[in-house]
Amino acid sequence: MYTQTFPVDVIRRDFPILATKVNAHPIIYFDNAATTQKPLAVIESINTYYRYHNAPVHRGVYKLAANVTELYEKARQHIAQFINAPSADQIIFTRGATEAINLIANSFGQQQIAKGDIILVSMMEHHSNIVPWQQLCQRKGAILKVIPLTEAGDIDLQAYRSLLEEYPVKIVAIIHVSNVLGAVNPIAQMTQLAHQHHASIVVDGAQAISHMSVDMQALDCDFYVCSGHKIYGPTGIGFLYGKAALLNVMPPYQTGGAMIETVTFEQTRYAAPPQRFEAGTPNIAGVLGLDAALSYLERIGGMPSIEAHEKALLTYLYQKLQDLPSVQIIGAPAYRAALLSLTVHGVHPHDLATFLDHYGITARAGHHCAMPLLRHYQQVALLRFSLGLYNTRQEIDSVVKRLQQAVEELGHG
Amino acid sequence: MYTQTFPVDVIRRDFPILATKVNAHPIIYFDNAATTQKPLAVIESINTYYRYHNAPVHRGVYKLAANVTELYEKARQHIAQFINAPSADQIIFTRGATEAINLIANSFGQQQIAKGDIILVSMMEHHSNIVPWQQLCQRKGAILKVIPLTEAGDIDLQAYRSLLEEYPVKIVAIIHVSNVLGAVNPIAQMTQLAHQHHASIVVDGAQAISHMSVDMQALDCDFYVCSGHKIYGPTGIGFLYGKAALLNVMPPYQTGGAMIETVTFEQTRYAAPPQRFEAGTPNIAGVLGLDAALSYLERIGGMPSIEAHEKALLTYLYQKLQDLPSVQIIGAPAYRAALLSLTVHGVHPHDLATFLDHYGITARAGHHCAMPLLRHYQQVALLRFSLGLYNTRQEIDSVVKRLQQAVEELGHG
Amino acid sequence: MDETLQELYQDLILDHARNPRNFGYCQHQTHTFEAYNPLCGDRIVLSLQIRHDQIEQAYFTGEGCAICMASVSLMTEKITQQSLDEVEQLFEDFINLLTDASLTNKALQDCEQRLGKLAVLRAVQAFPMRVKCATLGWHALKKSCFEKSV
Amino acid sequence: MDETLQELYQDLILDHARNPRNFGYCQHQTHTFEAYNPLCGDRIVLSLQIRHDQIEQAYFTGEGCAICMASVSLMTEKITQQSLDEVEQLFEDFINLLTDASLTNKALQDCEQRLGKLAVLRAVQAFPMRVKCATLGWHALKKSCFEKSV
Ligand SMILES: Cc1ncc(COP(=O)(O)O)c(C=O)c1O
Ligand SMILES: Cc1ncc(COP(=O)(O)O)c(C=O)c1O
Repeated sequence: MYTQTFPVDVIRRDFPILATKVNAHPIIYFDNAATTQKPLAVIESINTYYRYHNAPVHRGVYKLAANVTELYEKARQHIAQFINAPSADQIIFTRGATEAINLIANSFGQQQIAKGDIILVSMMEHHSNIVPWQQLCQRKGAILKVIPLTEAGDIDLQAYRSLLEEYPVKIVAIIHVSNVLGAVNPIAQMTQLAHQHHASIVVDGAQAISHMSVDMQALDCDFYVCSGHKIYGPTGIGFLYGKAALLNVMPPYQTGGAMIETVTFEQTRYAAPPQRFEAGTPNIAGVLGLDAALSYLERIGGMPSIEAHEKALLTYLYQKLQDLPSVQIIGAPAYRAALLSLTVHGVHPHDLATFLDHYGITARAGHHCAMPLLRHYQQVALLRFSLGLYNTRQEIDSVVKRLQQAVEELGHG
Repeated sequence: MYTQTFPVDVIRRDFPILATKVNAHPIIYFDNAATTQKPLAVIESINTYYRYHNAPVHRGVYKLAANVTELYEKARQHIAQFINAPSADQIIFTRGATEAINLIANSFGQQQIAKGDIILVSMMEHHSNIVPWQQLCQRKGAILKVIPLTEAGDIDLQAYRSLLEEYPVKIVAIIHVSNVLGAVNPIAQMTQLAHQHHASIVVDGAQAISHMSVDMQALDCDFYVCSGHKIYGPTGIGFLYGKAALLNVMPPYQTGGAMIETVTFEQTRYAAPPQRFEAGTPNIAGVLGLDAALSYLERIGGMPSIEAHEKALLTYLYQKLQDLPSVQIIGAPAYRAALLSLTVHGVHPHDLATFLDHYGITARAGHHCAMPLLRHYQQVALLRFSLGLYNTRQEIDSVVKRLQQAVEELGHG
Repeated sequence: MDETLQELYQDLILDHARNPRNFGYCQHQTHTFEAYNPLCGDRIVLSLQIRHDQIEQAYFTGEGCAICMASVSLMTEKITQQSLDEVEQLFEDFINLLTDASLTNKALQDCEQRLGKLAVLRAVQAFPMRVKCATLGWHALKKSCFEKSV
Repeated sequence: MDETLQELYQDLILDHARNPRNFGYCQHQTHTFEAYNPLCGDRIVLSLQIRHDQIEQAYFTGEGCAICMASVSLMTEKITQQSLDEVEQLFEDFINLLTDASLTNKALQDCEQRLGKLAVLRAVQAFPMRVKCATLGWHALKKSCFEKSV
């Protein structure tokens, strides 16, 4: 029983929002892929920062500033260690995954891509891993090509291999875990193939890092991006990991204070990474809160035990949903992280979401910022259940029961 | 007496950090230009958001998401009203002033500037209002020219006029209040001149908005940028104001989710402003905290009374410093917001800062991200005192006393 | 289903959502507009035949949630054979009914009377995230009648 | 001045800061390096004459705070007439003294003994934001002796 190894009932007490109600029903939060809830440890770390430590980082010789700078750089080290990056200097703070991809596309991409080059994205990308590359292609006269999916909803590795062989691919931009299908992509293998063909690989880890251990040295990818708010941390903070050899020669993205060696009106000399890529005052409270989130995850047992707990939940949810004949789960990937999307015959996902919400169940309906993928499945909207570490079997029971009720009361007679 | 109209002793209790000590000395926070301290109202608003309201904005039909979206958009309206912008759609959230300027330079600037065009910046700009324009010039083959200062440290309006007349100036990028000199620049007048010569004007208001009322319709500038953490709000949030006619036709800056109408692999259609410029999940807690900060400022009497209080403090500080023969205050601008920088004969600013810090006084020493200005004054580092709404005459007394002690104990004999 | 939800998903609405009326295109279409809600993917194409400032026929196609489909289905029934002036009044009434919480009782009654069956959609007011669904077809109507022609 | 501060700003340090020794350039300079701390603007140009793996002369110019100036002034005195091996040992000792809080008493004593007068800068350990000031000249030394030549 998962409850023995993972004390979810105790853990739930760390999340104040889980004790609130919606329409007099206890909240059941199943939109963790959009954003996760925050443990008290995170909320308190922000509170403490503003109450006792607030000061600018990397400037100011006074103690308050020195203390904050130390906390800030320790957070960077913590993140590096959490994802097994070789060095903290390879972690760059951004607002989130979206900004991180934009940074890579506009610095590394701008530097590397020339007319006629090929950039590969997959059919299951989130808009944030499509549009920046599309724009780069437009600027450079490069070409965006799409890695197709198999029938089951996995990356078609055969097709991927062919694309790499056939075309001058320079960059592969790939989602680690699909925010719609839940599919876990074989990043290590895809990286190896990309590197064999002298392509770089940028991995969107926004949905992966909260569900499993990710290891930069094992994956060997060139870039990896994450959002803090999707891993139980604050909003407005995220980071990217990059290979040192690439970061060292990349031009800055945003420019301004803190990323500079010298400025004259004629010329500016930039600092080394990571500072080069962190112009202006950063989201300090966000960085410290993210640090606290990672500490919290470690304290409750670390990613392997969270993954085991969520895997058991997902299996349970999957089985219960399969008993509902009008429910169709989208895709059947080989490995799935704890989220899935579905349609219900005869009831629109938005009506389902409103119905469920009425009973305290927060689930997302829509295109999930993955319009091309939805078009591929000939859908305009899906209902998504995405689980987090604090979800329980009882919650799944309630959700499935309400879903069934919705089918009966809103569906075709 | 300012204490009668502005109850600073009561107000100080709203700032928990002001009750802390450094080396057993009560903290005297004189680095408000770097970042301001946060009132409880701001800290609590963040706390409340994460405890009870945390959800994604602009997506999700469920109630939690709807509530947050409403709070988020109300904050935008509040900001618009605070700076008298015609419409909330003209407020775009960014990480801070630095990102806001980068956005303008990379979207508007990229669109408007052609080879041979001139961009004007002043001699007193912060790096964040130099380097993005420098980069734009490099990309476009445009030319950066510098508006010089008068002897007193004001913008040389005569020279500004000549530059506008002589050159094809397309953009003027100007600081509203200098973060080194404290000089308040005549933005309305400079805007009028720029517009007469068909140039657009971008105003860096990072140091202005916490010290005085700013009114977009009175200033009539094309863009205005601010950082939340410098106006008693959270880190990681700021905003830009832009004229609607310009924003409406500007291309996006960062791309990804939330700023999109439709995405196919061939083409993307972008949403209208402000969404077009807010890709990805925003710093929601930051936005709500900034909203709370503005409410707080209004509650304690609004900007005019804060300005009056600070003006009285500045005058007092200025007079006391003038009694110290080895202190040289940099610049003597016509109007000065509540900050100034100085040198002390025979003692390096860093040693002064360490000395003062030892007695609980946090003041900044360095180049203040304004190397060109420091070079102009033939300095490599200055000591800066920047005041906030919670500072007092007694604090000034202590600071001046300690500064005098530093001169005696560290100075030449 | 509990009460508030029941009010939203009344039989009339579910019926129109399942069996939309006037689904298709006017044979002699004079005005059309496609309205799209990027947030949820609802998409409505309105097809009108307008003659002498009167809507002779009103059809629509598209896909969307029950609220969206029922609203536009009921709308097409209502506006057929109405003058553009009447249509403009209906548009205002409908928007007010869904978004203006400060309507006087009198104004509300007038609204509801003019809107007839459409008044059932008043329940959407309690679901602010769904107002856009209910008004999507109406915005298409406004655009096609008053801002744009084929 | 209270005690911790007094330790940092000892007379020896203030004296060297006010009257830096070996200020200028070697007449027969063989190695040089300019070190710069962008945070505070401190800038040190080290000028060395090295012969047969021995530092014959050490001069410097530049500007910086008292800690920076005193450290490099004392350093130039110390390294003159030292072999490069000895200089490398001094570099390590100095860095350890300022940054390694876990040194054993014995190691500390050895460090301090080798460093002589320079050991006064140990007080900088209590001021982490000033460590860079104290070590700026030393990094220039390392660069000029071991990584770069004129
Ligand atoms: C005048 C001025 N402009 C811009 C900035 C940059 O603000 P931020 O670091 O919050 O982006 C600052 C603050 O350092 C400033 O003083
Ligand atoms: C797979 C994936 N990538 C990227 C993002 C963008 O993350 P953010 O909005 O935090 O920048 C998301 C979240 O919406 C996502 O699910």
